[in-house]
Amino acid sequence: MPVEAADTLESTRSRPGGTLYRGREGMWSWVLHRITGVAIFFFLLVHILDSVVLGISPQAYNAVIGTYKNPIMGLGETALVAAIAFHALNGIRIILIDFWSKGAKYQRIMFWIVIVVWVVLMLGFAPIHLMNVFSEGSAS
Amino acid sequence: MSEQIADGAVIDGVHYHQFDIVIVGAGGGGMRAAIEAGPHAKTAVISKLYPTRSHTGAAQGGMAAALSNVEEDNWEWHTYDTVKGGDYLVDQDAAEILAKEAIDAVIDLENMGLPFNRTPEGKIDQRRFGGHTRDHGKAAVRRACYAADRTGHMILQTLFQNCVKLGINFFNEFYVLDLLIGEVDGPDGTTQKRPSGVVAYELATGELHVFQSKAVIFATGGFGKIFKTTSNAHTLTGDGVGIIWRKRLPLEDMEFFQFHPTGLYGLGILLTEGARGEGAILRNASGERFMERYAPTIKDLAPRDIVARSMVQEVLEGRGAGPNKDYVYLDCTHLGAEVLETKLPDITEFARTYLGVDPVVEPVPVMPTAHYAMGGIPTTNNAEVLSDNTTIVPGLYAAGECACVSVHGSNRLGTNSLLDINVFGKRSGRNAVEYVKTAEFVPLPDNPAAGVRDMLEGLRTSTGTERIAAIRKELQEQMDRNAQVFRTDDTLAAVTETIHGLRERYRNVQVQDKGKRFNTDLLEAVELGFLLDLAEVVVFSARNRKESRGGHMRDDYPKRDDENYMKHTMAYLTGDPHSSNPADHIKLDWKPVVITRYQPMERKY
Amino acid sequence: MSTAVADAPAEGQASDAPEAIKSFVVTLIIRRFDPDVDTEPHWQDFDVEVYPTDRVLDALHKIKWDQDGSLTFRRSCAHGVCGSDAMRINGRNRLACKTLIKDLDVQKPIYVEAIKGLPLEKDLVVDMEPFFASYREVQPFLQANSTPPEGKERIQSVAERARFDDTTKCILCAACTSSCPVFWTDGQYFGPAAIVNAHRFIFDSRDDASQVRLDILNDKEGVWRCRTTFNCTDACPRGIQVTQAIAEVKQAIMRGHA
Amino acid sequence: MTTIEAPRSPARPPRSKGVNWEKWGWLYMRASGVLLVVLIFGHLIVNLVLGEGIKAVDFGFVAGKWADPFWRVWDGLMLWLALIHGGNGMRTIVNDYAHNRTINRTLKILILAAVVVLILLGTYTVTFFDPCPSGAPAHLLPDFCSTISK
Ligand SMILES: Cc1cc2nc3c(=O)[nH]c(=O)nc-3n(C[C@H](O)[C@H](O)[C@H](O)COP(=O)(O)OP(=O)(O)OC[C@H]3O[C@@H](n4cnc5c(N)ncnc54)[C@H](O)[C@@H]3O)c2cc1C
Ligand code: HEM
Ligand code: SF4
Ligand code: F3S
Ligand code: FES
Repeated sequence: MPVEAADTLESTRSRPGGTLYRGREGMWSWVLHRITGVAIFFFLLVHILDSVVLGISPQAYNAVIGTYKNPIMGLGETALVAAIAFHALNGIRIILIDFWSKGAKYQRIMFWIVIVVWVVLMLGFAPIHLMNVFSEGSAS
Repeated sequence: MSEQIADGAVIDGVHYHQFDIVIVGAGGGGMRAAIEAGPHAKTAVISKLYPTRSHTGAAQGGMAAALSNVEEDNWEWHTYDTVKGGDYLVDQDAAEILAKEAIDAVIDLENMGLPFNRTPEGKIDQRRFGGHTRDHGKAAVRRACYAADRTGHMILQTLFQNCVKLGINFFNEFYVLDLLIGEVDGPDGTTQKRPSGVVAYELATGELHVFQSKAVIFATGGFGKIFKTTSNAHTLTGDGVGIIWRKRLPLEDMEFFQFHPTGLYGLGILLTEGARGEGAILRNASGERFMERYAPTIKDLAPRDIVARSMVQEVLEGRGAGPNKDYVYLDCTHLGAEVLETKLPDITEFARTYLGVDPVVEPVPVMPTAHYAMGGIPTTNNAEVLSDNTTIVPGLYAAGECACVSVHGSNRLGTNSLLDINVFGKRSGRNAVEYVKTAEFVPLPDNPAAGVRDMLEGLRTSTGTERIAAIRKELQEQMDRNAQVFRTDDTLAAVTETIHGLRERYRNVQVQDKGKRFNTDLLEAVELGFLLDLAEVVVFSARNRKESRGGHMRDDYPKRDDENYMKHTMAYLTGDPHSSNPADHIKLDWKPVVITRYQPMERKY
Repeated sequence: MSTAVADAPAEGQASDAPEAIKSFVVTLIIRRFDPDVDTEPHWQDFDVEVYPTDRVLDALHKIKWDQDGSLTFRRSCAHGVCGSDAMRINGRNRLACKTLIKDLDVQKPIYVEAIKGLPLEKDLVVDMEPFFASYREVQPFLQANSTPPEGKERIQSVAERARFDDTTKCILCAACTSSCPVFWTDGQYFGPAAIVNAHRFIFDSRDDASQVRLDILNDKEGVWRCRTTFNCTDACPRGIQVTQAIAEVKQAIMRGHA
Repeated sequence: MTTIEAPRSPARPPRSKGVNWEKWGWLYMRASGVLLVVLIFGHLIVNLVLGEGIKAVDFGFVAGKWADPFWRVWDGLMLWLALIHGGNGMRTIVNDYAHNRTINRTLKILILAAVVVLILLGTYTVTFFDPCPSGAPAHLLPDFCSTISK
């Protein structure tokens, strides 16, 4: 082929060291699983600590749990439930991959099922929860 | 003369190693030898590729052995087919060994773990292949043992696995560039040539290594890259054969190169003959099964030279398919998806990937592709390298495609090469072990790596302007045009001129990469040197053989001429290798063919 | 029929191809590294004229042969059977010789870089030794206690042979192992390729050392590190169901036998 | 990541004998995962979805629940399973990314400490929880306290 058709561009633009690996469903589900797992873990630490306050006194506990009722925390809680829901559903997917002989074959479909079920769950949960949080407080 | 240099020493930047046996090449031939040699002698395998990258892994169809697992067969029929397939230029004693030891060779591989396809009874399954017949040509026979269409892959993997098991010493991505030969006192006061080792270039570091050894086995594979359209890997540049040539040892039957009928059109990627073994059919543009006209009895399963020639004939006579009428079809559609997916999965995928053609529903465009070098380093039946028609070089062995035993004569039968590398690979290893039991190290010459260093430094620091790729491309295109399936004195003369010109240009070749580490540019320059040398020998030998036989088809001499040419060509490098006229530095001689049982007859299929 | 595709030229045919076939220019952006001069890899652009049916390997060859001879990569067979040229093309591990230009988005530049997780040696070449070291550790060779009848094969039924067929296809290209996020983290994980090659023998009815291999893989760096991310399966040029094979090995370890 | 990946350490450290934590850990993650799905979703539904959701949660609510040993066992199980599951998960992640030996060790000790402390505290709370602590304002307590205290 004609050599002149292809001359080298010497420009060395600044680019990241390496490209991001473009994995597919399997990889991204794992990334999400990991992130949600860590998030839940840290939340759990806090959550157990606040339950421990139950043993101290009702007033103290109510003060702590009261913060959960503030709208910002409400949003945070929605996110947390979203994380738990994804982690749980994808956890089931992982378990099926591990123990069901056809699991690996259907892992991609299962990922999308996880997403769909997750969306449905969240559509069911989020409005109820947010309504509760944002409605003018009846309880306490 | 330097005395023994300790193993592991580094002198002037050159690393020294000492082994009883050094095997050059880690394809099927080299590793089969290593398995024999490793447990009994201190052995090193030096390979320019990681062993599993060797081109044995590309072999598809099968490995012949008269196991009689599915129908009656015996090794004598196999011998006959091999002799007849090779157009009677086969050394029949060697063919007999090949066919007899085939059975053990296959069983050895199975015992080593090779996952052959199985019959319903659990035995090794066998399939039909071109030129393999029952009872001296009566009908096609199922003789090829196979593992889907990845037989070579399985052989290469199995051999490598067993080398791992045995803890063989591999020197991977070490490029052997020189064979060291010393003179020692022979038995009756004569002096004798014997190998003292090899010099290798380590690709990763750019450093040189001298391997001193008592025995050297060459198993460096073929040199299909002298052609453009080829089933061979980019790395099959004939370095081993080239080294032997430059050492002024002879090469045998270099004019015989096999063109495999079914290469993917335009690409040369192989579609195994096993496809036709399973029932696929060649058709021309009008859909005619043209092989019926050329080989009425076994049709599409005629030997490769005949099929390839018939295909080119069809195209030349205007019956080719496609816009340029320059290919024919391999029709597998009637085999059904099941057979294609289970028995021929890889080639089905090749057609889909590279041509976008699905063999399940449409025929695949194919044309002959340069495939296999029948010629090479002449050896005895014990794989010992010959320095003339009868004298061996003690301690020097060759096996596999680089060698010429000659079991393939002027045309190799399909499945006989995987067999060849196993049978003669094993023999080379065995014999080398026997040899080193009593042999002494031959002293290394002074400064053993100097020659290689000069060559490499010359190339690396050259201020030349000629592109490696341009020279190589020109060579390959002209070889395809003038020295392929059909040859005449005119075309051969033309390509002789071309090669001469290219050799001149090569002296002025440019290496752009000046670095030391992983300098593949330098490597390609060296490889090109070997390609040019070998192409010259091929063409020179071809011009000299004024007859048509097997893979060598002379349009100007279309008949086989047993009277004058029933003999092997032996080519010697003499005088100044750089002289312009090949006749000034190549001397041709003849070597008789060993005929035991089968007198030459006309070949009909 | 097939002609539309078949008449597109292949490697090297460009010069004498009829005008009808359209070539076009693509930009390859290659991550380069020369150990003799560079301390860090950097990206370099090359414009190459290609045909849609060209492979990425052809494009790399055109660069090496016509533009910059120092571009370094491994290749041999050029049709996906030798395993030399695994590299990261547009962010995914593939064989350069099995990736056709037309299957990539040619409107955008094509990013090519070395596989990840193995020590970079030069341009697209990595040190394969750690990869083969893991391979060797799983004892990838037949260990049979029984001796077959002299001069005969071992009997194996068609079904037994089929049991491990998938994993016999491995060409040790390392596309899988170097796409595995767990392997990237510290390179200590055995990696999918080693497990695939263990699987090949664990489920071979002729082999008697399955237990040994299961023990080896029942290790801190063994199968349990696999997080089923499926990058390996997606990357394997031989279409091996790698994650499935790993799952089968895990099951075998739990069961206590193959 | 611009640096060149470091070579793999040449020799694998000898395999430790004894209990295979990786295998049992792996199995535990799955077994606990299945149970946690039930426990956590049950927990979430009761606490956040039914009735007035989070707004209803207060001392009285929890105390009311824990009056029934069923919910004590439920929450106790959840506590153990989730903490060990999460702790083991975190350990895996630390092993993946913390290559420095001391950092790796430290982080794992921190995780272990957190898990152990919380399990102890949490277990103590569910087990010895007194729904009707004396001296607390009655309106904060569940209704049944009034019946008991009389
Ligand atoms: C596509 C294809 C399909 C085939 N199908 C069949 C078939 O179905 N049946 C059959 O019987 N035959 C078949 N053949 C032929 C057969 O596969 C080969 O002839 C045979 O495998 C050659 O083996 P080898 O060991 O001689 O060489 P190779 O496998 O080519 O190995 C050569 C070795 O030498 C090394 N080497 C070369 N030069 C040097 C050097 N200078 N320094 C160090 N190392 C070096 C290389 O690294 C390599 O390891 C096929 C061939 C091709 C190309
Ligand atoms: C709701 C039910 C849950 C299910 C079904 C579930 C399932 C799983 C599974 C199967 C794994 C193993 C993943 C793997 O080996 O690749 C896992 C990992 C993990 N889980 Fe859960 N889990 C659940 C709840 C939780 C909770 C409550 C926490 C927090 C405390 C948590 C934190 C983690 C963490 C940190 C990991 C490690 C992630 C990784 O290694 O990538 N999980 N989970
Ligand atoms: S399993 Fe597939 S990707 Fe991995 S090394 Fe083998 S062939 Fe390559
Ligand atoms: S990419 Fe790695 S995590 Fe498992 S599924 Fe493959 S080995
Ligand atoms: S060059 Fe052989 S696999 Fe790509």
